[in-house]
Amino acid sequence: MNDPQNPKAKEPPSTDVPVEEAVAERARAAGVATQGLDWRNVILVPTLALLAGLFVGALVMVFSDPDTLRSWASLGRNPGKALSDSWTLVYEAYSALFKGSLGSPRAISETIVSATPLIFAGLAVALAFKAGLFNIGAEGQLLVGAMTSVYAGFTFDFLPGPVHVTAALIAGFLGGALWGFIPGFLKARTGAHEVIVTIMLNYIGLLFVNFLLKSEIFIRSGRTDPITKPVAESAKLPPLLGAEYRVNAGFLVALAVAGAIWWLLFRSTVGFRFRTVGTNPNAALYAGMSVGGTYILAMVLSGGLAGLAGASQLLGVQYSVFPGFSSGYGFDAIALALLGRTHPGGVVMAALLFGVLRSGATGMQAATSIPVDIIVVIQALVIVFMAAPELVRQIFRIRADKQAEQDTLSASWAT
Amino acid sequence: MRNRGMKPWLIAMFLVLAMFAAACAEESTDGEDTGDDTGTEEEALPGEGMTACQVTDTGGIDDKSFNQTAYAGLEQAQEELGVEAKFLESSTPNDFEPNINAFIEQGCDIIITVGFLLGDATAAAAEANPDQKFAIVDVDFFDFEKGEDVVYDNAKELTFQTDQAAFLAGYVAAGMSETGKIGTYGGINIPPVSIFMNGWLAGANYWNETKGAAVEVLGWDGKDGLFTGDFEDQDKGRNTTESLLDEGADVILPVAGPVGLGSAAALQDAGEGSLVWVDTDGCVSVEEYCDLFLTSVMKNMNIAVYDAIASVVDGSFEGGLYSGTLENGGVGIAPFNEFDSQIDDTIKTEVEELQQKIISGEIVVADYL
Amino acid sequence: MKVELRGITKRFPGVIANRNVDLTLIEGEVHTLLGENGAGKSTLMNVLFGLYSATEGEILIDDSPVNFDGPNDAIAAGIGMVHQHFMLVPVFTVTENVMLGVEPTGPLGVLDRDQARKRLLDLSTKYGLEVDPDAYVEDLPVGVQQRVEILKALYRDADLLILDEPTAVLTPQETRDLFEVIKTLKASGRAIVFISHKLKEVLTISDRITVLRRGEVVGQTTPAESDEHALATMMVGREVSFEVEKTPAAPAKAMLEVNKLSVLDDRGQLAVSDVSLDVRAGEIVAIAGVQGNGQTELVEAITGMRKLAGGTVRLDGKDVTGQGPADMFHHGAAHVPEDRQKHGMVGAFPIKDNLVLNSYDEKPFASGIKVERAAVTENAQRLVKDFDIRTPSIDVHIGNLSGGNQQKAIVAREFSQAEVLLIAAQPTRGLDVGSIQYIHEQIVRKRDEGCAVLIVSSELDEVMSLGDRIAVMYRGQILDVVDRADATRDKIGLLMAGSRQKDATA
Amino acid sequence: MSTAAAGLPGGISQKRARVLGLVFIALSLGIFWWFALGSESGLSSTFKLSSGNEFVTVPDLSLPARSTALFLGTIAAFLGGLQIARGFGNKTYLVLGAVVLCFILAFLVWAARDRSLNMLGMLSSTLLRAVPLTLGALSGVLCERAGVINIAIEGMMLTAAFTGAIAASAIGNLWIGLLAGIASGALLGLLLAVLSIRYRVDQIIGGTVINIFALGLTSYLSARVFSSYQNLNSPGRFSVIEIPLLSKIPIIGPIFFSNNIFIYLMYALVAVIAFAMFRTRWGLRVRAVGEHPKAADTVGIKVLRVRYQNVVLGGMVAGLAGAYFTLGSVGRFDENMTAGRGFIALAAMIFGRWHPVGAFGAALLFGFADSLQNKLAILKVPIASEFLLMAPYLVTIFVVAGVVGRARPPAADGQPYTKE
Repeated sequence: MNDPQNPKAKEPPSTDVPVEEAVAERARAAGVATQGLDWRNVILVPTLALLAGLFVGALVMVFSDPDTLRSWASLGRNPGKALSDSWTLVYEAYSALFKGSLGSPRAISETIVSATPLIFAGLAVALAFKAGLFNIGAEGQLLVGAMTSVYAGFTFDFLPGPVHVTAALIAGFLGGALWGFIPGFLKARTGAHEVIVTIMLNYIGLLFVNFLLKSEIFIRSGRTDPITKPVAESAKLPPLLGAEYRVNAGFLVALAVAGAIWWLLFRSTVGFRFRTVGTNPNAALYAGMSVGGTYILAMVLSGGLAGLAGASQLLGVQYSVFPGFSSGYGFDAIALALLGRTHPGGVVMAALLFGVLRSGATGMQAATSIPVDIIVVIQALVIVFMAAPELVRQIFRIRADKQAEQDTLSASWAT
Repeated sequence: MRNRGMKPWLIAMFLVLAMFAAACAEESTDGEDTGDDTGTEEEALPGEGMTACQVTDTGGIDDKSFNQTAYAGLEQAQEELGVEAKFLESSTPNDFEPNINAFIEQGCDIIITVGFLLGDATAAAAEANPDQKFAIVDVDFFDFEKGEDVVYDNAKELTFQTDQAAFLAGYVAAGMSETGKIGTYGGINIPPVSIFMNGWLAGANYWNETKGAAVEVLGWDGKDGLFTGDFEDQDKGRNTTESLLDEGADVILPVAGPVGLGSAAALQDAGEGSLVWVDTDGCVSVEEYCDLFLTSVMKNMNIAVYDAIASVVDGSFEGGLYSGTLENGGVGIAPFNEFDSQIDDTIKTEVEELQQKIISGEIVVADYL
Repeated sequence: MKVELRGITKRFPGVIANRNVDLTLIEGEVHTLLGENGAGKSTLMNVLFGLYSATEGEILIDDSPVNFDGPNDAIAAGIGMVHQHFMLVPVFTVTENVMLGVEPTGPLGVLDRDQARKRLLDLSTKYGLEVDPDAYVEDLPVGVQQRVEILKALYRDADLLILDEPTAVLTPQETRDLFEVIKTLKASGRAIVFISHKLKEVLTISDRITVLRRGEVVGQTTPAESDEHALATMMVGREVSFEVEKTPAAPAKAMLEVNKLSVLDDRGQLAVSDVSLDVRAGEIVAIAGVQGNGQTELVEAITGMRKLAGGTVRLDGKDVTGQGPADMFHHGAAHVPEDRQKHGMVGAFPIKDNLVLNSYDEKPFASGIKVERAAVTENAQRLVKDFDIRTPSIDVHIGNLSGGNQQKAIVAREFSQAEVLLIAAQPTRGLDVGSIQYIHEQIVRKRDEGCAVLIVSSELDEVMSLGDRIAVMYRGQILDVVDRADATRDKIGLLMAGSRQKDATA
Repeated sequence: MSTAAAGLPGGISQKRARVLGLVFIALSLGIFWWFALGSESGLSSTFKLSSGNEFVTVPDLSLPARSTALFLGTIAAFLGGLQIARGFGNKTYLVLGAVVLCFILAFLVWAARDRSLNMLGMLSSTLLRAVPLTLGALSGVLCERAGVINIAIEGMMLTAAFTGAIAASAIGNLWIGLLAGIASGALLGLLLAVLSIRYRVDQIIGGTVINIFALGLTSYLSARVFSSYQNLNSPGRFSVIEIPLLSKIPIIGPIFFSNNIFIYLMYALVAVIAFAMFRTRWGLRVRAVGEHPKAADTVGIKVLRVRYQNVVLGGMVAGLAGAYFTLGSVGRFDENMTAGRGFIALAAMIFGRWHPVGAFGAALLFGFADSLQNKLAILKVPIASEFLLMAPYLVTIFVVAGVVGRARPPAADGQPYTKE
């Protein structure tokens, strides 16, 4: 990063003053712009991004449905039919989606169940983002966390209920934290880019867990396929609405953790340090903050949160680990962090939204036979629009907000 | 500037859409005559108004093998009994439970869960919903902690003694091998997979014992062996098969659903060796590779699934174990198809005899492991 | 060749960088653009070089209008530019850098390196610009890199050569060499544009001088018709006094004692070797020197931002060797960093947070790990008032302020915290005269309060007007420390070029 | 590092050289301990080196297991000793390669003791495994040399695999499928370029988005389309092309010259890209853009155009890599069939130091690890295959962490360029 030729290094540009004056001009125009929550930034753009995502998703549905395509093919003969067929298809799909996620108590319960691990995982990525780190490794951290958690879950069964659950959650946190520590440490000590390291650790974690699943310690007795022993009853997160519904105390833990992370980020000195390191590591160095230490701490916390995602899924829903335990939560988490604007409150909202999509998609497929994968498409589109707010502004023709701060994470791999 | 910037993106998007649209539209004309003929007969069928629903494991409904065979049972029921067939694909194990629940909400008359890995989820659902009928393929509920068998009144367990049929296939393969090595690999080391491999190994061993030969089985030793790790990565199946070929195996049994298609590709490129397909007759499900299939170890899930649905329709459904065997036709080996002429009549007769001996209990597969 | 700029206006969103500028450049003439930082010199030349397109106005070459769509067109028209920050690819060889963009090629676009190398060597001999064509640029000293830049322009047959602040990185000796080259080029019939704000150089080399202020031409003159004072007045727009009003220093005990300090730079080379220096309470020690002679590393080492390779640092009698910035801060040392945007502030944070950037975890701004927001706000309100930071609110992101106000904010934070030692590196770089004066006053005030003050500046004027003692750095060493009373511009200038005291007096 | 001497440039590399020497010694000890002592004496390992199709049939190579391992261990120990004593200067990496090779050979000898191993088959499978990795890595080289990080290789490959399959099936021509795959890769390349250049979306985020999008879209469409139209998923495969004469050369022939079109395209692309990148005007300009875009701009190179062009080209190469899966390997598309190989390709690119040939070498190494794990299961070697599969990922971490010497990416890699 100290390369003098590095164009990103913020040396005073050669055309110093025009730019500076332009900036000053903008500040004047902005008037009393505050650091507080600009509604346009926080609500409008994500909402529009979601709408745009749903719209393009609808296009994909229409153009991949054979029947609707046929009516489009005969557009000349019967133009109304093509449109009404398309509308019916999309309407049915989306209404099945929302009915499947919000239409009944069970549906709502399932939505919350889907959202719970997403909250943790989204917070994990968002927290790292704030410290200037792109944690693509939530997937691996989640798995390792689930492993340590399940171990605590079936081993410490002598503990009384509440203590056991807590211990298993903490074990999950520690497992994920360990997996997060590695990229943090390597970044701090050698400058290894965390994106590469976390991608690699995802695979290493997955393979390692696959290995452990077959080991004597973990494998369920009487089974030859890789599946762990189930956690003890005392380690299960208690259901919130009775045994009939899967929604469990994990959701409350997630909300509490989100609150704690918010406080940590915006009201504590630790958060101040994270944000300083995240936006300007050079200034952090100058101000006497330990940049490396902050990277390590941020990755440990981030990994821990991802580990909690695994633990909450394990202790609240699945009760044992098996291949495919984490089905892409780590990647969803990136989407969530972006959609939630790396703000814990935003992440919770985004996770609930994704929960709606995820749990509703099953109902949608059952009712309309539109494959569930459409929601992945929608999610990806939403992130595109979130990551390129300018695109959304162009489409919807809204003014840029004055004090947007763009996180830039891509630096060279090996710096 | 503002609008010009939009263009490449939009164009990209629409090109993608247009491409798929073109591909689909073109095919839809071909598909029209086959796809649209439901509801032409107005005669009321016994299952009219009922629904049969299948939850797949992670391999997908069109896997040419496992899920597809089971679904064939549903389609047969749709055609002959008039029930409505539905399916939900599970892309990850986390989908099992929501998928089952979605069908419960939909009011399916019977939910067929396909695959060993759905065992826990199905057991839980069957216990929680005593009025909902289930059929599960490949699982015999068993409580390992208490060491006792479990039976639910509302869940039919459809299991298959595929080792019996695989035994026959292994015997033929051993007889046909020129290199003295035959191979096998699986998707995941779970009982419904390893049972094939056991039968295969036992069949070869039986050949060695009766003929005084020394045919070696690569990839399975009765406990552990060669596994690709999932039922999806066909390229890995190809890789694995190439390794088996390299080490001299010339008849290979892939027990990994669609991953086996990678084996077919490998064999075709290598121009040597033959395959034994599983679950269904390969010459029917993957016609294009028919010249590679020595035979197939058939696991007639479609029949069992159809029977289960039929029993719901006629009200005779009851929970418990169904075990497909050579005797009841639940398992079997497929015709030798294109290899028919190459196989000695003696071997063919011996296979017939072996089949009878297994049915009669004279030969027990497990004895030859 | 004659190049005319007529009525050039360049607008950036919200700001006008050039307004209605006319300029005529003719062959065989060195035409200087003089102006303060931000007067619009570079912008104007970037317009001429095709990097920016003018909002209004036209460019004429030999009386016919031209339209430059990019540097390509400008290059084709015979215009070459040596940028202030060199535009060289560090991992390429000299030859590769010189031929980039106009590569001689064989069939299939295969590079003909030999041809390029030969032409380069020819040019290098012709104009006395000695370089090794196969050396990698990153291994070359700045002076040589500048030669490569000039060769790059000559390689493209530039008839008009724009040199943007070429002397900023050169020692007086290297500057003299450069001037020789400029004279050769002039003699070969080229037109030269020389951009600078250093009045003495301008008077030495120019044939004609155009002064820009706030984007507009405010006057044109020749060295014969003008002098330093007149140029300065024109440049700033009012009478300026470069003298800082201050009383003689009253130094007390040594607050900062640096002993035999050695420091490595980012590439692992020795940037500072065996430097010893002390700064006493109540005096200003100014470190002079051409930039890149180890001043940056020295300051970073003293303030704990950079590891030491050897030596000791004592602060107020305590050994603080190897301690980090936070420790130095606790011992009462404050530091205005050289690069304010890179180190001094977090642009995306509000002013109030920037004002506690290095004390955020101290009482009263924090208790435990909780940030005391009321205290942070109170501190900001006080400093904004005391240091006259012009901002609509303390919640505005500091990145949105003007450079002068950003620097004031940093000065406010540091000066309010300095108890024992104040280090300020290039404290007025890039600022307008008003801000410069204000900051100079504050520095002197701090000295008078009894703080030990260490200033680093590559502006000789600043060093001369602020320093009570002047230390000159050259190639990582302090050649001499001179009392202000004994210092003359010549003496310091010679030291900056590396001549030892005894040679200088001889 | 408190003294100036230890910090001098020579000092650092000397220290690293020592460490490396110790690593060599450790590897040689490993060879002695595991492979020499682990092989019961008197056993020999047989390596098959012929497919029977060559001019001359190479006889099987039979080696005494223990003494071969001892021999290899001694070489490694010797090299380690030399490394500590005097170092190898700029040949260090060759020596490192040699020691690793000794270790691998010793391992194979041990694994194949009292058995036979088809060396030829393993090498040719290594090459085949390396195809998508090499092509993916070349895609990365093209993008990153121009300063755009491409972590969307995975998504591009997956999409191309899908489009290749569907187009070849629908039209019934493999070449059309290949072109469609390349075109879809180019399209995603364009998308990445537009996002990262036009909209200045963080390149890693942009790439991640494309990966998610590609996975979602291909899964959705394959579920939607292939379940009802199975004939759209039977594109067929390119058949093996035996290069006349060359394919008959013992050992080399069957490995290198008896393969399908993708392998030959891979050779060609590695050579062409390596040549073009370092010997032509185009390459010089691309590298200038990736190292110092502003400098390139001031000499009249259209920085953004070069970036667009290269990212699209990179997309096309990734598209070729993707088409390999459906049209070269298995002849059928399945959800997520690239299974993370795009990320390994990325690792190969870094391991290969952003150089086409280096990337090819790295891909071969990774391909070797991949093909080895099957062999071990067949040979019943008691090592969990998971650990073998981990090897490429671990190696990559070591590389980015600078354990084996720091890789130096293009200086402007990942940074958006704006002209103000």
